[in-house]
Amino acid sequence: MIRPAKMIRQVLSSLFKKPATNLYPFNKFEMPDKFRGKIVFDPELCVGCKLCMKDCPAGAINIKKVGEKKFEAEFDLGKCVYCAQCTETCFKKALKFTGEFELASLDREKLKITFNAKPDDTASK
Amino acid sequence: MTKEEDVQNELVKKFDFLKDKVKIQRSRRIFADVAAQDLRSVLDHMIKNMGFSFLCTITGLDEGSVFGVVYHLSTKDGMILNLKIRIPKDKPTLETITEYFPSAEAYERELMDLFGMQVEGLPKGSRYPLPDDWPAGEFPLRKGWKSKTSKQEGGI
Amino acid sequence: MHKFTVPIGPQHPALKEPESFNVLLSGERIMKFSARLGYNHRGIEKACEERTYIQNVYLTERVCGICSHAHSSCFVQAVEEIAGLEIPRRANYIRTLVGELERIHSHLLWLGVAGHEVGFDTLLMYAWRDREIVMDILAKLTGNRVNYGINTIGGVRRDINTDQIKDVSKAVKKLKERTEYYVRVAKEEVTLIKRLSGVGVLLPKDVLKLGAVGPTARASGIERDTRKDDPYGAYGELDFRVITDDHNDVYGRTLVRLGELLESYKMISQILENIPEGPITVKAPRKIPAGEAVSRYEAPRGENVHYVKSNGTDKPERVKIRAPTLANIQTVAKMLEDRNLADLPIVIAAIDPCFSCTDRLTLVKDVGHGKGRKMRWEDLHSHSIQWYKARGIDFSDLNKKMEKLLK
Amino acid sequence: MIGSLLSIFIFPGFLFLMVFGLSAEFIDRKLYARLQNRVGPPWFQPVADLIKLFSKEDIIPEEANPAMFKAMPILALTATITSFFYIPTWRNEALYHFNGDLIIVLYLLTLPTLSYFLGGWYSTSLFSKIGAVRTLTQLFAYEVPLLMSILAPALLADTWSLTEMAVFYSAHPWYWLFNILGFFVALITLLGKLEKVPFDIPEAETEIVAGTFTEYSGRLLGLFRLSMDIELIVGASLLAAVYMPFGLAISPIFAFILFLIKVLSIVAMVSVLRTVFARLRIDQMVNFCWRYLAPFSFLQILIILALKGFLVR
Repeated sequence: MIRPAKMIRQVLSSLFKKPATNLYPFNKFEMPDKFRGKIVFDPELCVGCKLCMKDCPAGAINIKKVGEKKFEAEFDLGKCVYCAQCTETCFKKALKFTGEFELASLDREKLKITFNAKPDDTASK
Repeated sequence: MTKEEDVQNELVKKFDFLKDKVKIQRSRRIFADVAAQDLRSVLDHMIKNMGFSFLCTITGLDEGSVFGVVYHLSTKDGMILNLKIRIPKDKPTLETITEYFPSAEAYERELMDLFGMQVEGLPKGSRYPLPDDWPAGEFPLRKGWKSKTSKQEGGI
Repeated sequence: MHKFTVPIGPQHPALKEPESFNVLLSGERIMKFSARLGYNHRGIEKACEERTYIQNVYLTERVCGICSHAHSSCFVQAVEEIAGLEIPRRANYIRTLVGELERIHSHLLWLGVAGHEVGFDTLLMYAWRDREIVMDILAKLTGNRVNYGINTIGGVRRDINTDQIKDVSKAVKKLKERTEYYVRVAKEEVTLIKRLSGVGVLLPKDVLKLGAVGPTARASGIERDTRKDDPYGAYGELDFRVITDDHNDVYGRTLVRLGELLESYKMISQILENIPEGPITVKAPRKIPAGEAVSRYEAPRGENVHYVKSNGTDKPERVKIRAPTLANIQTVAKMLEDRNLADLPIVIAAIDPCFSCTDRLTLVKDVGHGKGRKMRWEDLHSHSIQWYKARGIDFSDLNKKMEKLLK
Repeated sequence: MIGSLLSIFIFPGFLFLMVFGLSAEFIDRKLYARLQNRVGPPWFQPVADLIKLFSKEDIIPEEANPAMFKAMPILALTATITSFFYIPTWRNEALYHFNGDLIIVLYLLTLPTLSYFLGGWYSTSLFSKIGAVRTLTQLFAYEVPLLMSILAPALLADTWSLTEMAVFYSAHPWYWLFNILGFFVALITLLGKLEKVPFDIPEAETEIVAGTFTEYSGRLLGLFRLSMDIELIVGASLLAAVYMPFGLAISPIFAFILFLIKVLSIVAMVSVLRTVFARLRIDQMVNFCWRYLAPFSFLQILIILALKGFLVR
């Protein structure tokens, strides 16, 4: 039957329950384990086939050749949409996604990360 | 004899110029090429007696020298009939079908804005979807038109 | 009574997205209502033609924030139909599972927004608190809360293991009990019923003429649901009821959406029980053979129609996306004839408009990027005009009007 | 002279009311949040809002009449504060009292609503015009039930002065129980006067942006917000004085604490009511008031008249 203040019991009972919201910067909420966040690049495994550049929907990744069998990836996190398609396209598994998602920054340049290859001495070891 | 074949035979029986133009792609999908001037009679027959009472949408195609326009009609139980007509690029005029489907107005305005086709008989109304200060003569969905956003602003 | 026109939008607290309505009022009654859309138009159909099929899967996902899986599944089904790919049954089940979870989160979101539109913020807070349960499940299953990226051409990208199945069924049990509580609230809270019933009336004959889809049509007694009429994915093997209602008004749409939530829980438990074993994807070619296909998907707001035409290369020749809101917006003008202004927000919210779906094509305007020099409004303005003139688009007549204004 | 000036500006006057109003707003918002299972704002939120608003520049629309536009918030604030002086709070006599101050208090409490109307009308924007008209229609709907329900206890005490009513009820304990029905009607109409949710139609942000306050910003909006907070306190203490006149004769400290408890319990009732209702349409609100509130308050008066026959004074 129709009556006013139907939610009164639910509302009063939540006075004694813990609030559902949490104060974000003070207590962080951890994401599930396989959450797609920032992409990381391992220069050792890359062979420079540039398939990931072809498949990236946002054109956020740029592979440059810096030496014999040594490649450098320039990542624009401002454009990346975190779909992790590049990690699946790369058959050398040089790209992996981490769970990190708090990447906000005030300056666009800071969002451009370059994973540069190791300097010569360690690479030739 | 599946429902699709009934519709196909009905179409071919009623309109002999559709002899080999009706194709059944899969269950519940029929494609038919119709000449532009016969469109109204086919439409009228399909809507009134064959139960194609819903208009899903109208798609515009830029096929090099001609414009293609595909009318997607559907029945209550999910079958879609796609009537395709071709109109020359130099005289791209169409008649509106808002008297059958008032909702067709938005789809026809899209054809006018994005392809530059002319639809006669449309009621007065604001243009859709491009903004009012869009430069005249720019039709984004034509093959020749290139968007000028550089890579930095999200272009590819 | 003195008549005056009230402009609502493009920016307005009641509207979550930019669309502009001009409402001719006499006193509190609405005499005429006209909508101007196209503010959120991003050129997705043109963008699809410049990208490969794999990139387009993620692009069509971003047509709309709430029904992202709907658009990407619709697109992927059309491409698979052209390429003649037969995707494994397990992939179909997972795709349908994520589709139903998205319907739950979209309907709960709508329930909250409807409560807010009629000033019942408590319903907003509680509905969105419970929506977090399904968002966490989606984040666990697919790796992201909104743009799931579970679809790929030829199947799905992530499998579902046994303890994820247990989490989902536990969450669905909790959501089912909460939704039953909201059904009781919708049936008994007197102020809510007063504000929702008799508002936004849409008669069955208008539904057919104006081509309304989804819950808006089903609330006027039209039994039209693409999952039943034109089954895709795993819907052929699931048994569920199409919820209709004969209130013909916003109250009916509320009951239809709540009923659909309960049906979704039933379907999800069916999916979880008999999900078949097997692979989750099939190798898809990069270049799709020439052909065309029309695919339909029952998004939370109504029926999505995608028309894809391919020309044998790895980029589609034409992608046409028709979102449900484009069909429903035509009915709002009819619903609002001589109603109260106070009912306008809830009537617009009742068709659960998603204008990012509706306006899919816009040129992204570029304002120019100096080396961080300070620009006053005038030089920023003239700079953008020069930038455009250099590219052959000239706004000269607008320019003169602006100059006069600024003087 | 100094004493009265002090009491006007400092203790029961402006400063005390401002502090009490802001803390009442905090309690209202915190309770409202906790009822909705949210954490809710920190204690200094209302003060922070006020400081922010006062530091912001206030823009006056071109076509608006600047004098009236600026005067309305000040009128609303002063009217609410002056009406507090005639209400007996913790002692059974108010700061100033004469026979008929009940009518003065009720008149002063309608002045803010009129100033919202004029403020909205003079800011000549479409949304505020509609909001202004709604404020007035709402005023006519809830004013009569409010007056009648407050008239009933006055009738029992045979006086037009709040102070004499307080004296009468502390002389006859338990008489105030007869006015319970009037209390509920007055509580609901208080929601209308304070424009709280079931009746916040003039300020319905989803329909007409911010109703009468659409064009206001900066200090003027801050003054309006302050006057609404103080109106919450004044309305609650009026209801406490008229319907809960017990415990006025005990020692001043306990009486003051009792007064705080009474006012805050009414504020708590307002926020609970605010949580469980959806906003009504203006036509639904008007016929709700005339179909239910007015008859009930009239019934309350009948009860009082019948009682006066039997009770030996």
